[in-house]
Amino acid sequence: MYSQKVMDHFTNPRNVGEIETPDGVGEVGNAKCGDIMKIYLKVEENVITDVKFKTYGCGSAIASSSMATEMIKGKTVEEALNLTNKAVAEALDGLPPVKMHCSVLAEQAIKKALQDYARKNNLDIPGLTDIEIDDDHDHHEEIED
Amino acid sequence: MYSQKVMDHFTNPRNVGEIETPDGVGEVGNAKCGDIMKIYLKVEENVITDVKFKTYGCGSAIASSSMATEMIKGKTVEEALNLTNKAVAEALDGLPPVKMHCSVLAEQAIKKALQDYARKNNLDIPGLTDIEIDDDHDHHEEIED
Amino acid sequence: MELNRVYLDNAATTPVKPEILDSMLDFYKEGYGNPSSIHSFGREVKSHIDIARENVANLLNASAKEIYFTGGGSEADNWAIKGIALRYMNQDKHIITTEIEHHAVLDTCKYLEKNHGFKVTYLKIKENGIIDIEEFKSAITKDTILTSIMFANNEIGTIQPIKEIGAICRENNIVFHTDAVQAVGNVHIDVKDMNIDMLSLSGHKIYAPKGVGALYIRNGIRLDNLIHGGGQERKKRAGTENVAGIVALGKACEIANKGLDEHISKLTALRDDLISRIQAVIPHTIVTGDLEKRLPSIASFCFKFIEGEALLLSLDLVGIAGSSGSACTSGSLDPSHVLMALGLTHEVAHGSLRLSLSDFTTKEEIDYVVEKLPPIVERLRNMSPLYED
Amino acid sequence: MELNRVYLDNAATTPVKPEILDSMLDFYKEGYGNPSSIHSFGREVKSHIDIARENVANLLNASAKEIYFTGGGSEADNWAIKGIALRYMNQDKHIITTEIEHHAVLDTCKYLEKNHGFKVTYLKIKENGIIDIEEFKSAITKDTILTSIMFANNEIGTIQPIKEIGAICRENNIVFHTDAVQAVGNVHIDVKDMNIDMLSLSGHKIYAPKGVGALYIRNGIRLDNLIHGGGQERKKRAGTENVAGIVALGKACEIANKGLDEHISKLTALRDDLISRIQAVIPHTIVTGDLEKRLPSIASFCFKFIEGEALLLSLDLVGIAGSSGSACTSGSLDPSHVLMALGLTHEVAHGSLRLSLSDFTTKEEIDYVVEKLPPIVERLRNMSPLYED
Ligand SMILES: Cc1ncc(COP(=O)(O)O)c(C=O)c1O
Ligand SMILES: Cc1ncc(COP(=O)(O)O)c(C=O)c1O
Ligand code: FES
Ligand code: FES
Repeated sequence: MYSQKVMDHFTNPRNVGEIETPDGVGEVGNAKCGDIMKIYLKVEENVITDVKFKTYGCGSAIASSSMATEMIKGKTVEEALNLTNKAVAEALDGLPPVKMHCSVLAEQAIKKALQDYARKNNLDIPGLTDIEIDDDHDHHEEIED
Repeated sequence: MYSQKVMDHFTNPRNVGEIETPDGVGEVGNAKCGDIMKIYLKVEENVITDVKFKTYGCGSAIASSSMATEMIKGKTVEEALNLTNKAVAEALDGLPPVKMHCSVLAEQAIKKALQDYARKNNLDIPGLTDIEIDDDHDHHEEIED
Repeated sequence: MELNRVYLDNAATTPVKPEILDSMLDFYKEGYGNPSSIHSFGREVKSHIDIARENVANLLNASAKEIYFTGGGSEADNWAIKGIALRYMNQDKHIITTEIEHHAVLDTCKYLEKNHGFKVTYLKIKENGIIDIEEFKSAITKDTILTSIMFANNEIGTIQPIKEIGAICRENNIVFHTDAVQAVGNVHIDVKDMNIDMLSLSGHKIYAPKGVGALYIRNGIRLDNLIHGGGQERKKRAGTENVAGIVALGKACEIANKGLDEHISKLTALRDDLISRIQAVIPHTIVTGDLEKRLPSIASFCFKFIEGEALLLSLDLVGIAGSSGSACTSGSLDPSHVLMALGLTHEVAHGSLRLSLSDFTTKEEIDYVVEKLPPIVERLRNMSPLYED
Repeated sequence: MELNRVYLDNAATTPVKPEILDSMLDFYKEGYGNPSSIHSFGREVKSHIDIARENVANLLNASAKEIYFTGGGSEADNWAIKGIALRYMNQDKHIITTEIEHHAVLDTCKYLEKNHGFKVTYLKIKENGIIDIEEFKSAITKDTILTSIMFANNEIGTIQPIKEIGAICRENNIVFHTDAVQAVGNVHIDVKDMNIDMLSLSGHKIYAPKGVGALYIRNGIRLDNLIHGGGQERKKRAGTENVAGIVALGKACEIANKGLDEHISKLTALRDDLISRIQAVIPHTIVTGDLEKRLPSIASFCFKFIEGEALLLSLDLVGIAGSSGSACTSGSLDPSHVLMALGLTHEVAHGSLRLSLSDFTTKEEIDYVVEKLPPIVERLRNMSPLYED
């Protein structure tokens, strides 16, 4: 079901944890849906120098968090802003269709953290304010014995 | 499905054929139902000296004809009259439930032949005239591939 | 020549081919879990079901997502018919079928008539066993929601004009279901070309085991579930999948697909040989059903003056397994509805014999039958009060 | 200690026992015909089906003629419920069931509500997973024709008061069906003593293969067929019999019957050991469902702050197969309806784990799980934003 990349990032997730005094924090998802992703950013001179995450969710949510944080580390705020869930999923060598939304969570958590960073610093980052965070899960059938 | 006795009487039926100048003939069943049994009797001094049958029907109808004719050969008319389908079936070591009516045919064919004999000879055999010949088949489900 | 067992009742059920049996055995072993489970045990199983689905689809020129596995041909027939009927029962209520369908179709239609107020037209067949297309056309009313006509008959092997029927149904916006349980693997089927909306098939007629089948449902056709519940078969047919059976069915379809032309030419030759030689040596013989539009696998006869069960029993004694639509095989009153629909008299219909061939059937076996059958028929005729030679 | 594979998902499906596999293999081989055929090939098969039927009946204290084979548990459930509903739909239309039924029951009831105008009462459960008998009694109306309440639940293993329910149904002239798919072979069942009118069971939960099951129908209960057609199963369930599957199911019931007391005491001990040790070493753990009125085979937990799929995946990596009612296993929104019916919060319900035991489960495997599970839970909790230690 999962690629080796997914399994690798699930078993050895990069950047797990919290940042004590973050420059931006973003949290998406909710416990009701079984997934919460929280991303902490350290930004220095428009560059993301450190990033950590905590995730409550399925294997692919954890792997997506790990991969997404890896992908924005050392990048500029604008580059991070351009990270799409597709790119995360591709970097993981793909995700099963029902699990694509887990990568969406990662994209959104990063955007939320960047919004938080922009708000705190009164920055006007082009293309940021008009992001709509859509928390909707896909609905899929319950499978049973 | 069938006992060895049934198979023996089916493969080597006794008394198959016709009698040229019979003293009594009885036919029961009809082609529509897939079974016709015809019994020919030779009677001398109230004793059945010869008996033959022809049967169009299933294996158990043929075996019943064979067994029933064996059972009345050399018997008196009254003894033959007392032959029941149960006795025929028992002599065959039993018949499957859906095939019991084949033994009924044999009983009835003999009775009809005896009736014919009695009529031809103007005899009044006690218990014979009030026999009801019931040609009904059992209805059973059609089984299919 | 003596042969131990000549099995010519393949239209009833085929033996499982060794390579098909092999393909399924693994799935009973430990470590193969429920295909809906997430762990690796379960995942592996899922992919095998997907492969099977592809193989079934390929044989019909369907796409894999149009194939739904069932517990057999009867379930597929019931699902197709009740699924449409119960879904549209508050709208229109007319169904067209034929007099010679398998009981899985016939009894389902009768049930809908009796318990749910449907009207059903049962088309007659001509004496060659095939429906009259004009009669079919004129049976169509504005209330007709479904036509269910079998691809090929199980007793006499006749093949209906499916492509024509399909075209007419499509024009008239009528859902077209065909029971192809006997046809699949024995003739070329192309659901697209033939405008088939739903098609039933069954594993145990094509060398897979009993208790597994499939319903092809054309993309876009909507019908009620027959079995509600878990999310299996994309929520259309609940129940933990008969994995081994499904894998076997897939394998069977793959094999059938590869060897179809060869299968057809080999069996057609054997069948024609059998039919013509039997006809030549046994007088008072009727070959039932069309000689051309017939499955390669089915030879069917009526021998006058004798009865089918006695015939089967005699054949069994020399190791030959066949079947008969005679009522005496089951102790019931009327011969099969198919033989009656052909317009045969009861008397003739009672003497029916079906010999059905498989990939395993050999020339030697046909020779054996041609040797053994005539004296058996002769012996029974000599016992019969109907026969005067 | 390292173990290769610890399969604790037996409530999903059991492996096939070697002796059961052996019992069925013959039936794929050549020479085993259609059980409805007259020749010797077919006759032999029939007698094996009869023996299987006896064995199933014996396990339930039913008589053989009350047992009908089906294509699995879901079909049995659908048949029982639709069979009664569609038969009496022109009279009364009220059905009672519970919130925690398997979807084979639940979705069937919903279908009848939505498409056929039935009224269905879904009984709630108490926090121990068991219905309130008084609530059941007061749900009964003069229109109630059917009660369908599961014997034991598949996710949390709780056993309902079947005998009491049966007595109440009998008093009120209501047909009582129970889905005993999980219970059969795991607890003592006596359909007579318990006043059960219909009971569903499935092969692949008791070491027989998937795709075969049975419905017990008490002598005298009348219901519509789900699958119409041929005369199999005394004309109540058409379709060529899944002979190998049926033989296997019979064998499985025979084995279960012989070893039932031993099975129960062995599994109960292992289960209790597992539950108590896990509870002792992993904080924030909830055992779902009643501790006493539960199947010997099912241990079920919720671990707070983590999510079930991640947990299953981690267990799979160390060779342990379990299952979870977490919605994330399937990418859907809500955790299973059973966990929700227990009154758990979404957050807690998402962290569910079911470990289900079989006759093959060993003390060593339990030890292995008790060793491996705590650090896995700990690791996931440490990644969770909900967890603060
Ligand atoms: C309680 C319960 N009912 C019904 C079923 C359905 O049985 P089957 O999978 O054989 O269709 C299952 C398991 O799958 C079950 O656990
Ligand atoms: C034409 C036809 N339809 C349907 C069926 C039923 O299929 P199954 O036996 O798999 O239920 C059969 C054979 O049994 C058949 O020959
Ligand atoms: S003669 Fe018809 S069943 Fe015996
Ligand atoms: S977090 Fe729920 S499916 Fe991934």
